[in-house]
Amino acid sequence: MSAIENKSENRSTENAGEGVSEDTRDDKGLGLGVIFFLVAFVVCFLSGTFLFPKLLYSKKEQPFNFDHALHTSEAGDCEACHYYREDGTYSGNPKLASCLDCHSEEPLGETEDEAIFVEEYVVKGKEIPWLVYSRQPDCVFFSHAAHTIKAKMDCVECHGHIGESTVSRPYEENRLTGYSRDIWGKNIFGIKKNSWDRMKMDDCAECHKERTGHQGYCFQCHK
Amino acid sequence: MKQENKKEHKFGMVIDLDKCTGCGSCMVSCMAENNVPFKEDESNKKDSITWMRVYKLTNGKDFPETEVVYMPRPCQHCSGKGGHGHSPCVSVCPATATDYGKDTGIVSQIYTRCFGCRYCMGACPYHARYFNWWDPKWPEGMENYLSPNVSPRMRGVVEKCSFCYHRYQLAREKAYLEEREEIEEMEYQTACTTACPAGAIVFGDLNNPEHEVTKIVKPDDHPDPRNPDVVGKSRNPKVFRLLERLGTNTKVYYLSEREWVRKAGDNYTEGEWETIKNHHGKTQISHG
Amino acid sequence: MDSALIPEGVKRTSFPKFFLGMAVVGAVVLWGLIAVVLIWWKGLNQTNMNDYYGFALWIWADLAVIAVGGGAFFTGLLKYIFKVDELKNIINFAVIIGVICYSSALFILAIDVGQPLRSWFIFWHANVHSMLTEVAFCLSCYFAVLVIEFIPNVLENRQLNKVSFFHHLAHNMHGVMAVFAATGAFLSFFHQGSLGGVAGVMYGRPFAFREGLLIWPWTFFLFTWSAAAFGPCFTLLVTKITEAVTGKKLVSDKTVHLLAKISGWMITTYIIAKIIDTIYWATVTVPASGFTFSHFFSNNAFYGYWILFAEIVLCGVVPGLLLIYKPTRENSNLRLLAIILGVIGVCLNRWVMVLQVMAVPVMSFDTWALYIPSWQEVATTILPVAYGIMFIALAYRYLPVFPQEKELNYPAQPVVEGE
Amino acid sequence: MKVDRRSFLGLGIGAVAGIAVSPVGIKLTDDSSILTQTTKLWPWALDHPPLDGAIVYENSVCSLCPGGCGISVRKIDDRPVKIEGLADYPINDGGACLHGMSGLQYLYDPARIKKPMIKKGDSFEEISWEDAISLVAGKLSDVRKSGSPEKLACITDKEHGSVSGLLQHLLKAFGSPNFYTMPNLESYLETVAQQIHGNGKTLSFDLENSDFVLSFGAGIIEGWGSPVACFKANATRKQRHAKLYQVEARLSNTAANANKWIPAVPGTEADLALAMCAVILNENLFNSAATANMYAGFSKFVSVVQTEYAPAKIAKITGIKEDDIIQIAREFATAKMPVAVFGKGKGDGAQSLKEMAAVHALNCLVGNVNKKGGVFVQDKAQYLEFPAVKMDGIASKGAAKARTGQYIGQMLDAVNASAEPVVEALIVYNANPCYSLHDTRRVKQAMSKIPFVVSISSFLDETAMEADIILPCHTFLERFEDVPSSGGFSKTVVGLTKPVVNPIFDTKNAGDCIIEIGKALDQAVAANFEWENYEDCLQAVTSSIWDSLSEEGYAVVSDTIPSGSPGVDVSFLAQNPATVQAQGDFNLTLIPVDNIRLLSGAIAASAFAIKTVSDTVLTKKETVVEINPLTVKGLKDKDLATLTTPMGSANVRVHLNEGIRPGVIGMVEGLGHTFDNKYVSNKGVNVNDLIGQVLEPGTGLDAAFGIKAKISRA
Repeated sequence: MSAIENKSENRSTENAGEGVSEDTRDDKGLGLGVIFFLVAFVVCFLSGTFLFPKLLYSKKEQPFNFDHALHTSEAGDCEACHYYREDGTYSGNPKLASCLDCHSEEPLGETEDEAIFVEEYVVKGKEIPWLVYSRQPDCVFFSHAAHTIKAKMDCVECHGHIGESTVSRPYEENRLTGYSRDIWGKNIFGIKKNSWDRMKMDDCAECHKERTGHQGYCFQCHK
Repeated sequence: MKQENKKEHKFGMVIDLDKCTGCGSCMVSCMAENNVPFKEDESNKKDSITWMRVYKLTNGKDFPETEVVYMPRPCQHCSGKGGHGHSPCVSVCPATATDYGKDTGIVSQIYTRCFGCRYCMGACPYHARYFNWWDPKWPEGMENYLSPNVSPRMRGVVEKCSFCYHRYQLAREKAYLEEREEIEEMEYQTACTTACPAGAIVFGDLNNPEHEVTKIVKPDDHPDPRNPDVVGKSRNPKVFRLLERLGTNTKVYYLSEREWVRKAGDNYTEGEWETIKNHHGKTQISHG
Repeated sequence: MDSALIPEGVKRTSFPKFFLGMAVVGAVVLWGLIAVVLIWWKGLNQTNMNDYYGFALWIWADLAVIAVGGGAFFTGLLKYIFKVDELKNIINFAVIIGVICYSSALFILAIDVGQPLRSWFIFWHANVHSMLTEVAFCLSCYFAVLVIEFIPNVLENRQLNKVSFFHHLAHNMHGVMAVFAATGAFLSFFHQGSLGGVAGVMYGRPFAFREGLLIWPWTFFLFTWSAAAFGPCFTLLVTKITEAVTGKKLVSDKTVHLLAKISGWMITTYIIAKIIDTIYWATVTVPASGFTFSHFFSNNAFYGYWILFAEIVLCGVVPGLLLIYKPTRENSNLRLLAIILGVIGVCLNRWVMVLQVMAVPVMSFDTWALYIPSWQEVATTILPVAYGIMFIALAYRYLPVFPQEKELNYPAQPVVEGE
Repeated sequence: MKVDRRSFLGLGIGAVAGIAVSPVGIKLTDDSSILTQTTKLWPWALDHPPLDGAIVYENSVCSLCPGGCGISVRKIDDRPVKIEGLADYPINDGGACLHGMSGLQYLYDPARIKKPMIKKGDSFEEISWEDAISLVAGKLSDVRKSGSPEKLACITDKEHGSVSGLLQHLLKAFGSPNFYTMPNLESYLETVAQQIHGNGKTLSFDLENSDFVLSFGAGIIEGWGSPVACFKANATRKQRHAKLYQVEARLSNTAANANKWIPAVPGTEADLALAMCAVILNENLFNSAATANMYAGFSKFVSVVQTEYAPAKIAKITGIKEDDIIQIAREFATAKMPVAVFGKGKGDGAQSLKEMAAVHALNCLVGNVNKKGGVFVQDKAQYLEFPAVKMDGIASKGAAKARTGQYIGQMLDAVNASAEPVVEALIVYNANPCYSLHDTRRVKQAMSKIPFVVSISSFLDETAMEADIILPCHTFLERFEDVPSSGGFSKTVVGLTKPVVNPIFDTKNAGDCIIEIGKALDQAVAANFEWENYEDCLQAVTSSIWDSLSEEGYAVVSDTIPSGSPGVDVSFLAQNPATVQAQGDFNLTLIPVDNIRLLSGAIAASAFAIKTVSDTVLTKKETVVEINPLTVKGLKDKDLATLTTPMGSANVRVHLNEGIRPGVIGMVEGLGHTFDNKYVSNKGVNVNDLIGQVLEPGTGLDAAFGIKAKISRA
């Protein structure tokens, strides 16, 4: 490569004078360049932070509004509806049959939501297609019993204060993955303040590491 | 709170080859339990996914001295050299799609993490790992029988026997609900074990002296003086493991009264078997 | 037609002739690409691989191209670190061969995985204990280094070099090339080694398994060493072929002899180590797991002692000796024989360490697993060869690859522009 | 403001840097990582992951084979996902065979018939149930009106059970004696019991207690009898120190698992058994109390056996050494609880009465009859109480006529032999004669000669394809049915099959099909079908055990050792009936091989079961035959060969195997199906295409144990 190196060296010495004049031009250009840099930086950073999540997630409304606060005051704690089956598995969202333990074709209230519930679901005998905020990917096995019974954790630790809510917030679906926004968390940077702000694997591992001394093995949560 | 992983299990099985009839119930039970797909031609056994495969071994003698034995082969759930969890397959996976659960001794396989490099298959001398060469497809409607407890796999990933880990999970769910510390021996049994009409498979926790499998195998937890890589060698002279000498430290043991069967479990140089065959674990236990 | 792009002071063949040649090779590339599309679209069932033979033809090709591409790092190491200045005459070409080999290797890895869209999980979810992770990291990094090493040569294209920015960039990059060469050598040491480690750590496969030093089995060191030894053979062989095709002398005998001599000594020392390794493995490692040496070479239709003899004696000892002995080294026919044997030898070694490993039965009741690749596998394995030819042809035509070309071919003549 | 190159550069770098420090990169990378793991994008995954729900278990009884195992069906909400053996069930106690466990595949089988179908030309067209039933009733009425009600025939799998009972009820009311069953172990046991112990008797074997089982080819772990019960009995042998000796020309799983393999020449089992009788008699090893019971033909039997079946002579015929014959006979006679078992393979193929009687003679001689670990002679299980049939004149006249043939084979032969239709209409239920009987061409020919064939079937199998009308019925997971244990199991247990899932297609219970046909016939017949539906009928006819059936899921009809020593009549053997020879004059003998992983009866093996079949049995689309390396020179393992018998020839692969007698070719049963299920059909050849029927002189049984054959490189 030395031949080329020699050639290059020759040329750079030839052009030495030109280089100086270029430098003087650079100053002005650089100033403008910095402004452009800053503008582009700010615009891109802001759109990446604020516009991007809007594009990434689509908002979906629940079939009708569900008042958790009202239900907990009437029916009792979370387990009244989100109970364990006899075999220890967790029942998840109640089926229509559970609702009918209290509800019937006679509306229990005068809200529009109660009307939808009765007309669309109770009368037609159709299950309510709730959109589950905390639904984990299909490959995940999650034992509620291990957490709330064995480890005596409170529902709030992972689910936050949803039990006190009076309105169902819109369900945000990730357009790419199809999963709920609650998994990554509301904060697009992935920063969490509360234990229930995020539900990703790293969050599980972090808590496990802290409380059991080990982040856990694959099969503990994957199937 | 640091209690979850306090108790270490070491799940394993012993298969009585004298009882095994080669009926194939274990294979089908496994396939039905674990959503194993099937395709039009499954006669090429080198691309046919059977987590549990039943091999047919012969003693190589001429008619009418020929003898045959059937050997069911699930994943051997190797605990690796010295029993430290470095199974041949686990340590080679570049993407951490498989690990060795030190709480159970079970080697996992995470299909969504696997990207199909097949290095683990090359590393496994038991051919216990299978690759999805084709899209798994079920005839119309048949996907209705798929179980939600085991993820169906997609094309291009490796799968293998999990010792029906989901059954362990379900057993634990019940124990949690009933606020029991431990699950009972019979609460967690693999699908092949419960299916075997001959009762040839015994499954349980090799760390629990009360479990039947431990009583039969009598594993010696000290390293084998002849080969320090080997731990958990059986003290039962009728029990052997496949390729034990490689130091894979499998947790699937085999039992046979027939010497030629026990010899077929491993490789021996000429004349070596005679010197090695009576060597069983550190402490010899007299056996009726 | 394209005369403005052709380096100053050298002649190149006419464009139509060049184009025709490229079209022929391009057809082979196209055939390979069709196979690639089939494999990506329909999956690896397009190959004849199976659960016994999970590594197949193209993984061998992958290892082989990386081994023969080892000329790039070793020549770079000698030139920039050990300051063997004579090698400046062949370093450009060595780098080009390296770029071809490593891009091919990465490409093969991309078609080999069952879930290509997840192949980046090797970085995203890396398992640092896996030799393959080490391979992937070092391979990608080293490929980046090779590209950086290649850039100055590209920028020296007659037209590009007119742009003063590129001109300066090329110049400055030359200045720091030693840093990259050192990085490249370091990375190469690891990925060549970890490719050896891939086989050597498989303790479930007694044919591949080797004891070693700390976490590295002996194959780790043998692979690095053999790549350094046989890589230059391949560089010399490709140079020879290019010279034959172009009908020009491109690298001076002095440079060739020097590289051949270094290669010869490397081969000889490597083969001694390999023989020791083989003897130790055959007499200590193998019997410890109950196998006999003959088990690996009998009872099947293909693998016999011949492959061992071919790899170690015919394609190892012989080329080594031919290249260290000055009269045979400087005899162009014998030297050519030696470098051909050497290239075959290292390819055979990679074959044995990948494909024979899969073929040998381990359980006493298992049988040999032999396999014949499908056309898709053959096409995708030939693809890099055709791609390499195109790459070299383009580089040779448009870049000043061989610094000595002018002085060796047009010593007294005035500069004539190519057509 | 002058925008130059540097400004652009600044803009570019700024944009990149802005994006880089924004969460876009990390978020998109993470999402891409998840995306590539989901099933969203790619054709290579399921559209939807299986839905989760509450796990529930429902118990039922498997009726895929006569075994009658209890099953536990695991469901996720309403969706069955797994079938397993039912713990504590008196037959199988938790174990299950591979066919039962693949049961869910039958629900969604591609060959299932989704609606009633009628044949139009060469294909089938869907019709409504109403039309189908009235059409069948119309055709049957025509037969009855013609004055020859006996020209309605019926083929089913077995004689027992209420659906079979309904068919017999229908025939009787209609006026036809032509009820036929496919060959099955239960009927063979009854035939032997009837021959030796008198009418209305049947046999069973106490395998779980016997300390010496001498099996003459009975595939105790090949699916013989009640398969899982046999597996269990065999598995406890090790603890009980009980022995199993297997007489069989090839090393079957049973022979491999046995303590001794006695590879007798196929077709000489009767000779071997009688030679052993000779040894026992010569050496006074028989039980004198037992021989005192032999009221007919005993002395003649003794002299025939001693003169014609001397061990030295039989050694030459059977290929078993004289010393071995004597030794085995002694071991058998001196064992505490010996039992000799007959019924080659699964026991539902061709059998010779001479062979079965000869084997049972061993039991009678050593006297282990109605004793623990021996053979039980008892009355046929009668738990069904059908109301007496009200027959009109036509019915009485027709029913009194002679049957068209003694067994199904002769009936089909009569159809083929006659120019006039001797059978005008045929109902087939739960039987696949076009596949399972020897010489299937003959069976299909007979089917095509019968003007009106009704198939009540869940699957469009070989026989359904020959039918004129198909009434699709529920699979065992969708229906009620009583399942009596059979096939030599020592207890008599009746299980209740219950629907565990709503019918997937527009199908009916077979019992309902029959009742509806009965109701639609003329009043004289219809008067016999007053049940509302099959469930109503089932409850009525099983009223004696219904409480137990509906509460426990099963009823044990008898589980004790029958008392008394039944009389023994050996006059049949005393006549020294001729031994059946294989048809043809080639040098080799082709024998069918029963494999537990395949099914050869009414139901074909499932996709899962086929998947487990070894590559030494099926390779791609070729059946692999077993032959000893000494049998044919020049044939190599895996060679493609042509196998020729007097019935035809087929291309097969060769598996050289030391586990088979030289001169014998073993070919598996259960392959070569031709219906529309690519996972199961068009694989290999049906061995019944290559073997012809050979009637045993005097008994009329198809006793073709094999056929002469030759094989050469293709």
